[in-house]
Amino acid sequence: MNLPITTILAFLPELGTSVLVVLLLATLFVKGKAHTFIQWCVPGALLLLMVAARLIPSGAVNTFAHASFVVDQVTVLGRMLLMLSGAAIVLFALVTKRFPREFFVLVLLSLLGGLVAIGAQEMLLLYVAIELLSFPGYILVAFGKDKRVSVEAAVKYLLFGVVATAMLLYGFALLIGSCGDTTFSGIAQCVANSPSSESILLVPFALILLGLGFKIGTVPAQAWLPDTYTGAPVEVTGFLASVGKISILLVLFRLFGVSLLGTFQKGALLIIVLGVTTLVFGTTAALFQKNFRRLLAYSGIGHVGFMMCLFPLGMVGFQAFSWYLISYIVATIGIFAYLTFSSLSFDQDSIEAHQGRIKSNPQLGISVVVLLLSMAGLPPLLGFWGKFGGAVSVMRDYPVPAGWLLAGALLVVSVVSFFYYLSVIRQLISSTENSSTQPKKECFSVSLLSYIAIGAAVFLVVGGIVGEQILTLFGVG
Amino acid sequence: MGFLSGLLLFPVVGVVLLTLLPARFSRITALLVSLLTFIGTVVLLFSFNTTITTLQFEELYQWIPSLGIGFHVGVDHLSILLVVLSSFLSVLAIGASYGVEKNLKAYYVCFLFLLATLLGVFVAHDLFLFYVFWELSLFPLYVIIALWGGERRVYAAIKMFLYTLFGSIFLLIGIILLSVLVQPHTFDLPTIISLRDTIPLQFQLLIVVLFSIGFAVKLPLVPVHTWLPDAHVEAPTAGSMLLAGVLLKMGGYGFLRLVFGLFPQAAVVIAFPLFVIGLVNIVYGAFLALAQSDLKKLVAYSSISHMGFVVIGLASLQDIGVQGALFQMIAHGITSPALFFVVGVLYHRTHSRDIKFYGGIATVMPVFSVLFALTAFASLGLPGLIGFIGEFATLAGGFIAYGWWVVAGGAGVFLAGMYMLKMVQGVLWGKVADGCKGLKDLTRTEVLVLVPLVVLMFIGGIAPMLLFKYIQPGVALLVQLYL
Amino acid sequence: MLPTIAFYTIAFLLLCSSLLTVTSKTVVRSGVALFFSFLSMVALYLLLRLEFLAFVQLFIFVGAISVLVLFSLMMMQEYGVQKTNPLSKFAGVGVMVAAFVFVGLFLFLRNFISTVPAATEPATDSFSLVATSLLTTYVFPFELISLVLLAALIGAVVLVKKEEPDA
Amino acid sequence: MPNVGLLEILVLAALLIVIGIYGILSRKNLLTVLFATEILFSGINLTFASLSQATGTIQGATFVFFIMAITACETVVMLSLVFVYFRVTQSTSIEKMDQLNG
Amino acid sequence: MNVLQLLTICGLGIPWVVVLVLAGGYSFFSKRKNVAVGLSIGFSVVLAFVALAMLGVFIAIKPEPELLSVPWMRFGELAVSLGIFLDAKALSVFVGVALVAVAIQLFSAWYMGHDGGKARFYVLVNLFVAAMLGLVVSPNFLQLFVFWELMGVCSFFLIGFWYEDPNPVVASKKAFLTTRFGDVGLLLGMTGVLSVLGTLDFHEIGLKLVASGEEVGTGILLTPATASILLVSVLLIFLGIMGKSAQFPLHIWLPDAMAGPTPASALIHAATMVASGVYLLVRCIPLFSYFPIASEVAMWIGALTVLTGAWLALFQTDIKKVLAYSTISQLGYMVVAAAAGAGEAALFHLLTHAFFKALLFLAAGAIIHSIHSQNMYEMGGLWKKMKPVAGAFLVGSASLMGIPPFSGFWSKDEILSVIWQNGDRPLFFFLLFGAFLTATYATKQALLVFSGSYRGKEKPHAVPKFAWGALWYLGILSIGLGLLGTPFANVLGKFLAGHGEHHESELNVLVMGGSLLIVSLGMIAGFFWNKTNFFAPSSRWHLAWISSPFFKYFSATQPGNITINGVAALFAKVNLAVVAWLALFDRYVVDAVVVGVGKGNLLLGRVSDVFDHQIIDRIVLGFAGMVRNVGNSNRRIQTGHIQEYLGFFLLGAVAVVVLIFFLR
Repeated sequence: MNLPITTILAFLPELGTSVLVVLLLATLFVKGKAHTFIQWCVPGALLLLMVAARLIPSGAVNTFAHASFVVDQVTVLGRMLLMLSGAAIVLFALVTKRFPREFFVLVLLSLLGGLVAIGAQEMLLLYVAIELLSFPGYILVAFGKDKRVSVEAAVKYLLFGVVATAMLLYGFALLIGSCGDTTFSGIAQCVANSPSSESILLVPFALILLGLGFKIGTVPAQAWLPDTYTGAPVEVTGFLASVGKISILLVLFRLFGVSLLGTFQKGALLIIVLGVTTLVFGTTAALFQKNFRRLLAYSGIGHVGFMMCLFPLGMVGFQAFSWYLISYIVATIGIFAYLTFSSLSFDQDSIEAHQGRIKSNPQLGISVVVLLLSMAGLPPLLGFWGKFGGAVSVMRDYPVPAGWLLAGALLVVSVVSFFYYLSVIRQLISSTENSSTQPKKECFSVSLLSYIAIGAAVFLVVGGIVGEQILTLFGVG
Repeated sequence: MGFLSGLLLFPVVGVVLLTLLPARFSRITALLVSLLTFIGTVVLLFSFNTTITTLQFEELYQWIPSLGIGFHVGVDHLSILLVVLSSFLSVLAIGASYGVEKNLKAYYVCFLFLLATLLGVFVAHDLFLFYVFWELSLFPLYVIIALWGGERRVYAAIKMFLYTLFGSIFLLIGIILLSVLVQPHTFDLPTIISLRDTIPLQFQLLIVVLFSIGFAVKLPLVPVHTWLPDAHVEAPTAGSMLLAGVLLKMGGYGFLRLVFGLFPQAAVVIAFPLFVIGLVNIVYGAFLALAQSDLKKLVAYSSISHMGFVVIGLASLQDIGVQGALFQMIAHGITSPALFFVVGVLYHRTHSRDIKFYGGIATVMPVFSVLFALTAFASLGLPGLIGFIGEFATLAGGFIAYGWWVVAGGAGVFLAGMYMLKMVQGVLWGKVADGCKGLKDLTRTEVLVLVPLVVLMFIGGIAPMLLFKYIQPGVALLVQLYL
Repeated sequence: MLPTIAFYTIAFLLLCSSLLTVTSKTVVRSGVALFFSFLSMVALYLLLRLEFLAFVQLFIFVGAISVLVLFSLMMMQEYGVQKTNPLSKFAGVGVMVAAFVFVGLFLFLRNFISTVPAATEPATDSFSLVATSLLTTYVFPFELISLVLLAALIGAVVLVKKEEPDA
Repeated sequence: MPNVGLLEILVLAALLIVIGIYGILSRKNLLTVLFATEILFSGINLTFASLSQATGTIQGATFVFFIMAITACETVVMLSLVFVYFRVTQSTSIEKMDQLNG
Repeated sequence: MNVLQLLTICGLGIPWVVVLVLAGGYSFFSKRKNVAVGLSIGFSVVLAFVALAMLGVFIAIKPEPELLSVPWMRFGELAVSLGIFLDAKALSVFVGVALVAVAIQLFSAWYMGHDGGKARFYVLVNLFVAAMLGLVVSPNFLQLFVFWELMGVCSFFLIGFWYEDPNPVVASKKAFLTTRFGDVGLLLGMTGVLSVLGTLDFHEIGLKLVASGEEVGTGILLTPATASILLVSVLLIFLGIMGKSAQFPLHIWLPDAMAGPTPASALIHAATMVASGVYLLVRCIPLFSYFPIASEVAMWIGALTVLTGAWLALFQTDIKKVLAYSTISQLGYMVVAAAAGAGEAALFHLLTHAFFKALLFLAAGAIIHSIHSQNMYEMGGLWKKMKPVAGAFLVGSASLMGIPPFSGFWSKDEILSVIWQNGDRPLFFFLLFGAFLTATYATKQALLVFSGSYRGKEKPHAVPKFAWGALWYLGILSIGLGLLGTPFANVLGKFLAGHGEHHESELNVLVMGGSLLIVSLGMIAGFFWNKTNFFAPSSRWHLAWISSPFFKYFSATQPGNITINGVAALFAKVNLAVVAWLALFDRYVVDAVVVGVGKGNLLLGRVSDVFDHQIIDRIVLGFAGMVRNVGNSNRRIQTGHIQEYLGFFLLGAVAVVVLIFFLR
């Protein structure tokens, strides 16, 4: 098989990641310190691949007879965000030194799964890619020190994953069965050709939505998420919250926002109903949380709900969606960098534990405040642009009264989220200091974590100020 | 970069400077930065051409072209005085912060940041930019209350934040809706104004109502005012000064520019209900003030009452009423910070806000007492001091527009006398109370903070034309919409 | 006729063994019933002329998985895993949900069946067709699945091996 | 080929699915739950296979192959998780997995 | 700029200069009080001369009244200016104020003795003078209102001068709030006038009203609607006048205002400030004459005030209180005159009253200061002990009673004859009866204080020469002024009428004779009042009377009653006034209402406070609570049991599928 150079180029991020996987696999078998070097190279390599992902020209990759993979704006955005979060997660793990070498292999494998999934144009590939994304996740969750809790988290994740996958597959089966094709475009065409079956096929459509949505915690499949986020080691939670969410959100967007959107008109309503329900659930459940990570989990559910409401807009809403996604992911990375940093000094998740952070470490404290505010959507931080852009798109492009109501509802519910973000901020800026907020060991690698958080905060501020340019940076627009 | 954006940026530069310098220089740096900003705004004021009604010092840069968002700033007759007031009060508020001891750096950072956002609100001529500044001003205030406030600061701060946030979310919805309704989609205020006739009336009404909710919370109007007393009581003195002095004005300014200035046809519809709510504000706030024995609460409720005058003036849609409303905003922006400051001066000395705790302050603190009394009288609308002009003009406007309804406003004037006297007499007169023996009179810093305010009360009351000339042409233009 | 009877027989066996799997009193019995369930699936695939799948089922499930399951079952019994296999306290919920799901599925399938296009010609040589597609059309997922296996492998090893801190 | 309609096979698959669901939801022992997932996937596979057969296409059959592979992986991971859990708590009861809640 | 302008500005500026100098160097002056006093007196003398010079120049050049006008505020077409409007009326009051001020300040130098707040006192007095002068020359309502309120504040601070005692504090608050209640009426009336006539200028108002009343087209045409607005506005303006000039039923603050230093009472609460209401009424004559009903109301309220004031004065034991009620009564005369359209007569009485009442107050002050008591029943026989003071007091008293040739006779006579000419007989007899009562209480007072033997405990101190010099200065003025306004040669009347045609009031012998008769009857009555025990303060009748609710209300002798806060007090009082007339004898009912209304109003404040916290806040918090409940119930789903989670998930999925079927 001779692959043209353009194909290799188009798959550069995936290929590069595979190479890294191989290298890391090799480290499993070397003795001495050599593995450390390779591991430290990984984040750099990932960042390079991120740049590469931006530079690769877009276009469908038709090498495999099937148009099973496409490189477009969605892919580019996904690749860049995945690389970024992958690099961050690897760095976290490198700093904390809590995990065996296999950790890195698994992270990179999962990353690879995510990379493939976001570009997949075909169900089988999508399925396998998502499984590749998930399996390392199941295992990573169980990496925690407190095995009882972390295995519980892993089992919940896995069992939920199994049932959700079954649901997804059943949906696939019904679609493929009635269309005889596994490509998205083929299915769209098939459904479009027989309009009578549209409403019947809405059921597999919904099953796929629910089955995929489980990973990002859409209602009714939200329940595992807070438990798993709390039970997993903090780096892994960061991994799930970034890599997992990016991939699945973009896959959902591609499926329901791009490929199948025109086909299933009524699906839009379904997505919006689920989205709003999810948003409301996540927001309200987070209100009185005392556990920081649980709070982030619930708030993450809320954010996902918001983003879901943008899917039916398709590419029209992609700008707003990507704004939201970028801001959310960057803020998440920053906050988990901070949480990883904190986990070095104390081993509890309660919000009170973070009391007085701004005093013990002002730069970091302020950065975290900025990150949280961005998540909450205080203008002009980047997080606000997502909500704002989303509301604008919803209002402009949905039918008139419905769109206005939806936008209003989205904004009003988002405002509620300020309450719990503020309750965290209150502790952070409190003047009474928690004695244990200082990490025990202060070295370059540890401060690296705070630099990541600060960098994320700066990014959100600058991004908020420059606005649209940030999207160009990620190849959107 | 033009003068205005430079002015906006300057406090931010100050913030950076503050973070770099050690904490012992924080106060002086903040003071200098705010003072320079104030001087900048004064320069702005003096180079402001009062005869032309177009935007001056206008700057327009593209920001998010795809959404029609630009960085459009400028000052006109409706905003110039509020700009100056903001920077002026910031200087005084920072000056009044001598009692703050912990986390100095953060404290002053918050104030400078707040200053920048306040200036931004008043100079923004892009709806989005306006909203950004509007929202952004909340956070520093939240921090100020939550960190340096009284006992129930956390509750008050969150309440303030969420309350106003809920209000402003309606504002945001309205803003987005507005941009969606105009073709091409834009957030640029002058463009929208030129296109307003293309928007159907019922949508105009919808937007006006949405905006009104947002501004009503900020103003605040009864019944969405309950955040204010709590916030004031718990806020540190300087925070209260800015909150009462400038932040409430944002609501009035919003009504002026984005409700009455934007959709004349729709605004006419809500003018009368708004007028009635304004009257309710006046009387209700006054009654509440009367029932308080907590000094700060009393002043806070008096603020509610006074802002009612702003509303009735605006809702009158008469030249005299609208001018009076703007003037009343300025007047309240001078008297209420002064009141909060004098209360703060007392609190700093005795740590009590209870009127019954005090007595005979006139004997122990004569200079303070004179200034206190002047401030209180200015606040109750004594002619010759700044509070009167606005009250008169708004009442007159209301009368011309709606007739005898303003009697309720008159009742507010009377009640103002009652609660102010209650405060003045309760604190200053009588035998020297046990807790007040041997209190020191005003320090030099305190005099420096209070005297400019008192001087302004006189200037505004005696020579209101000095202020009116900055207001008139703009208001005339606005009122023409309603002829 | 005969295949039809065979189908129903196999289906009966399949259902019975599956039910036994989830209702047996002990875990070991469940495992044995599962084994038979897998076997019935092989038969069913064969009956449906899906030889390829029948073989895969035979190798992976009947062979590998069942052995793995039974093996680990025994391993754990070494350590004293409960022999009994009680219902959890959510069994009632389980029955209810299962009933709902079945009713939903059944109603849906009756409607759905009409959207399935009839076969123009039955797939004749499914074995080679599937095998070909695995190496042509679906080579990409086929490659990828090896990585999934790798991940599972590494994961299983890492999880099960005793804690030894790295470096 | 047996002379049975597609619906019958699909209902058979659905019954398998339902049995699987019941097993997952109502058994206390994690291993039984694991077995139930196998049955659930058998049902899914059967759906794929029968639809593939009925329409005369091979995509479904191919899909089943992948599902089988991945189910195998899942079994492995699940078993190892159960193993670890057992090692820590000396139990395979799913009811005890309620440390994380709220 | 001509001489008159210059002089006027000087005159207006002098008190301000004193205020600024004294306030600026307050810490210096409060140590060297004599310097402050000297400075102040010196300037007041200068002011008096300036005022006289103005008078001279004015008579010489007969200028246009509008001397100066600078734009103050402008709202569209509506312009309000600050200016000096100096016609004969203004000038006469101007001069009167300046002249009285000299005497007051001179007297205070002794009276205030070594009081620690002497400098403060002088600051306030000068501020008051400045405000009064500013008010007098106001060309429009708004400027007038500014100074009007400023005077109110001065009055507030002077009543509460001894702020450490509870009594003055309560009295000052009462005074300020009562007058402010009227002021709100004035404010609203002003806005009403503004909205109808489009101007606040007194002169223009007159012009417009004349035009609208007579010839259509030149002025504003009043529709019935606007006319009714204007009528109510005029009544509201009168409310302001009632407050300031202590007209019934808003007079309640004035007796209590005697808690302040006596010279301040003399200047502010007798001579000048309270008369400013009358002055405003004079300025508003065009408005009142446009609405006969309004002037009728004003006249009758004035007449009621005359009677109630005089009647209550009879029952006072406190020497200052008698004078206070007499002031109320005399103000009633002025209001009646002004409301009847006789501005000249009103002003004439205003001026004479200013002099003789100031004189009376100062003399009373001298007596109080020298015997340290205000109770007339602890005086007696003082004629022998302090002849100069007593003489001055008697001059004032005679003036008050209306004994020729003292000034009060002439001015009161002019008012009576005006009313007679108007043909309003009932009103005339009311006033005449008032004159009778006046004579009675004045005689009674004079006899109590000066005749008989000394009943007090303390030995009277001597009164220094310059103090009684001040008294005699006022005495001479009050005699002299009266002579200027006799009906035989009404120089003053002509002067006051200015350019306008002065209807020469012919010598009305009937009226004059009647009033003389009445006064002498009154004097006899007063003489007998002291002789019979029936009227003695210890008599049962007297006690019953002064403890009746009617008396309590109108005399307001118990400031403690007034401690009820704010509106409560006022509304309660007003309500009480109405009820008192109806149920004079049923004090229990009245008391219940008093308590009820008083508490009710206080409650209103409380209730709204409670409302605020319990209802409005609760609603908001209720929303918050609702959100919290939703949140908590959402979290309750999260039991931690995976099988429940999955059940929820699957049921949700089934629900979604069902939903889809419904969507079809």
